[in-house]
Amino acid sequence: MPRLVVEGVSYSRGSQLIIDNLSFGLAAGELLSITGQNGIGKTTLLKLIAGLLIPEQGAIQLCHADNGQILTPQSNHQAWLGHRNALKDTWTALENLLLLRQLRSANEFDPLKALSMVGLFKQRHQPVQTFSQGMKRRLALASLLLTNAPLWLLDEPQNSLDKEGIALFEQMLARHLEADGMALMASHHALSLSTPNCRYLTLGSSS
Amino acid sequence: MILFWRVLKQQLDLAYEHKTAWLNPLLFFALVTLLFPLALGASTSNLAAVAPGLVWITALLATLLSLETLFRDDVADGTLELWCANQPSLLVYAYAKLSAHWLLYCLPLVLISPLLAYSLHLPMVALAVLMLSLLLGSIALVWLGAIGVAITTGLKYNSFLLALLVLPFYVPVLIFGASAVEITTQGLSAAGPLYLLAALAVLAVTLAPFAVAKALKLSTS
Amino acid sequence: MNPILKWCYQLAVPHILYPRIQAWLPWVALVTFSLLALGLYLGLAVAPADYQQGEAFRIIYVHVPAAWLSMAVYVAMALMALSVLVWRIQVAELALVASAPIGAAFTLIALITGAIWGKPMWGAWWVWDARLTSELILLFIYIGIFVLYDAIEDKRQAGKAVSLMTLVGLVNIPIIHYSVTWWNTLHQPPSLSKFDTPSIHIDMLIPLLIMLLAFKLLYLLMLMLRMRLSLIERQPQAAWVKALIKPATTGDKP
Amino acid sequence: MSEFWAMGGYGSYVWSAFGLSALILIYNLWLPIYRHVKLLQQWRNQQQEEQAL
Repeated sequence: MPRLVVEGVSYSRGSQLIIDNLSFGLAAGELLSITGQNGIGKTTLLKLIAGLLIPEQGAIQLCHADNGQILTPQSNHQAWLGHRNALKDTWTALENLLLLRQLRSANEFDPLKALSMVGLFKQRHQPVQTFSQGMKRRLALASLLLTNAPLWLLDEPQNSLDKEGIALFEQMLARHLEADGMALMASHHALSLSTPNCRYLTLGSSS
Repeated sequence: MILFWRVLKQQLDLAYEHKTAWLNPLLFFALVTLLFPLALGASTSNLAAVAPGLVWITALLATLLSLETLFRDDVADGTLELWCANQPSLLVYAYAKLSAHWLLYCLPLVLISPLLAYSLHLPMVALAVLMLSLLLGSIALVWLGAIGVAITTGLKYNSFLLALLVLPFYVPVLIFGASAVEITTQGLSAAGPLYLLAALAVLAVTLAPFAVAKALKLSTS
Repeated sequence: MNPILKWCYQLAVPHILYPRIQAWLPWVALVTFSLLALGLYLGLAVAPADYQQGEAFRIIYVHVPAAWLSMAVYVAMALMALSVLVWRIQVAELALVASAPIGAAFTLIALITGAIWGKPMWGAWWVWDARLTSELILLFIYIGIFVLYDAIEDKRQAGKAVSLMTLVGLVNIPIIHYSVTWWNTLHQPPSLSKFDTPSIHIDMLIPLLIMLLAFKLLYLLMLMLRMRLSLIERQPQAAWVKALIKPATTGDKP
Repeated sequence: MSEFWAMGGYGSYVWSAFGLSALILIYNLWLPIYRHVKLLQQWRNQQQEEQAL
């Protein structure tokens, strides 16, 4: 049962301080939704936790809830979904999915089943360049189904998704949290389902 | 290791999509070689004397030009960010990416170089050594140049900056490569420079990907 | 922690480093210029002329220290680059970027004085001699470093990129130097004498050592001046910088 | 003294070498001092403007 611990993290871009001495924890089964206006540093915070950026001060650790032993390398226990979909346009949906699976600690979930769950089964052999933005986002979300990484780091997961896509995403998220997964999400869409353990962290205010 | 072959296959498939791309360095190489006789006059003695240097400089510039597009597509569609988030595989990605680039862009250069060198009246005896020196040298050029490309991805007008950063490090490769061919034309054995060239290639292949991985992480932040 | 170590750690804190530079500046300047004057006087007026090259050999009193400094500054920059990438010391980043133009200046001096020295010796302003060629390549590496620093907007990221480039350069410089010397022996017409300082008489050596020390202190002086500037330039909103401006009454030192 | 300037016939080389080196070094010493003074003055003027407001 993993637990995320963030202590006293601060990060500045150039001479402008973006994240100032931020500390919080995240237990298994919890969702933390990061809100705040654009450019306040939501993506920067996600990148700090994913290890893409190195904080000036503070520490970020993913460890076991019980004995506190740190899970290394952290990159095997997290799944990053960036602003862009990380898909190769000239490849088909299935080929993209198979490579994305390589990049995270994969589980035995069948890629075709994942595609059908996000409603892309019929287009599995079509090159991604023929997809609409919403379909590309669903394909990127489908890759999250293929990993057993406990920590999900999602940057604007719902953007360019239609109503049905958002419902699909929230189901996926709920199932992940029930399976003792954790998620950190930066987004503007309010979550419709009232997940019991959803906490909000607003950047910009003195949190 | 499977990830290495998978990414290598992926790169080769991707390059297969836009097939003409791998021809560009070859066309550049042939075109520039055409310019030399026009400029230096077609007399055999003139050209033969400088042929080794000319072929090597053209191959070096062709490699440098082909390096620019190394990470551009991955940065654009966000896959690089994914690789950077997964630290151990970033190194594998760097190795695979560079090997694929070398296979696609530099190997054809090496294969076509005897033809162009012959057109510059390079003595026949030196053609084999030319190919060997280009083979080893282009490995060092790609791996060393990749560090400069990784640092300058995402910057504007980075082609000049890339040349400025990387050309000083190309000097040893050029010296050993060109002199290997020149020594053979004088009838001596070119073992010395070729061994040094091979040493440079091995040094570049082992050390450069670490710097490339670090630079990629910096430029995506 | 013993006081010396503590004193050094404080150097990494901007608002302590700035006043410390201000305090030490006049003393370093005094020592540097007096050493420089002594070295020049001994080298130009006192040292005996060289039996072979006559008075022209006195150019070594500026050429050799400059060539030595052009390498020493790069090694110092590599150490700073390590402390930026490994120990993440912010001030080392400023020092690294401040040292690049100084290193380039010393390399330029070495090149110019080498060319001027070559004219009476071989009758040509530029000779593809091994040492001059490696100095020229080193100059391009320095220029590459600060062009790279300007090309990146976010100065924190630029500092890290420049540190990485400096370390990559450090690995390559010995290889470049070896390959250029190897190339020189390959193509050197026998008549060109080896470009080395002639076997040096003790009276000639002392001024050279003094000049070497003076040039090292010059590097320190120039580094302190540039660091002083970039310390406040990079953090205009910092409290200690604001405090610096407020008391306009006391005449502040230049 | 005059033979000191003549430098055994190499005077022009020796003095041009030392002169150019001095030029480069003085420029590198003068530039940061000039900018430092200018920057402090500029900020002080800005501050006076704000206070005068």
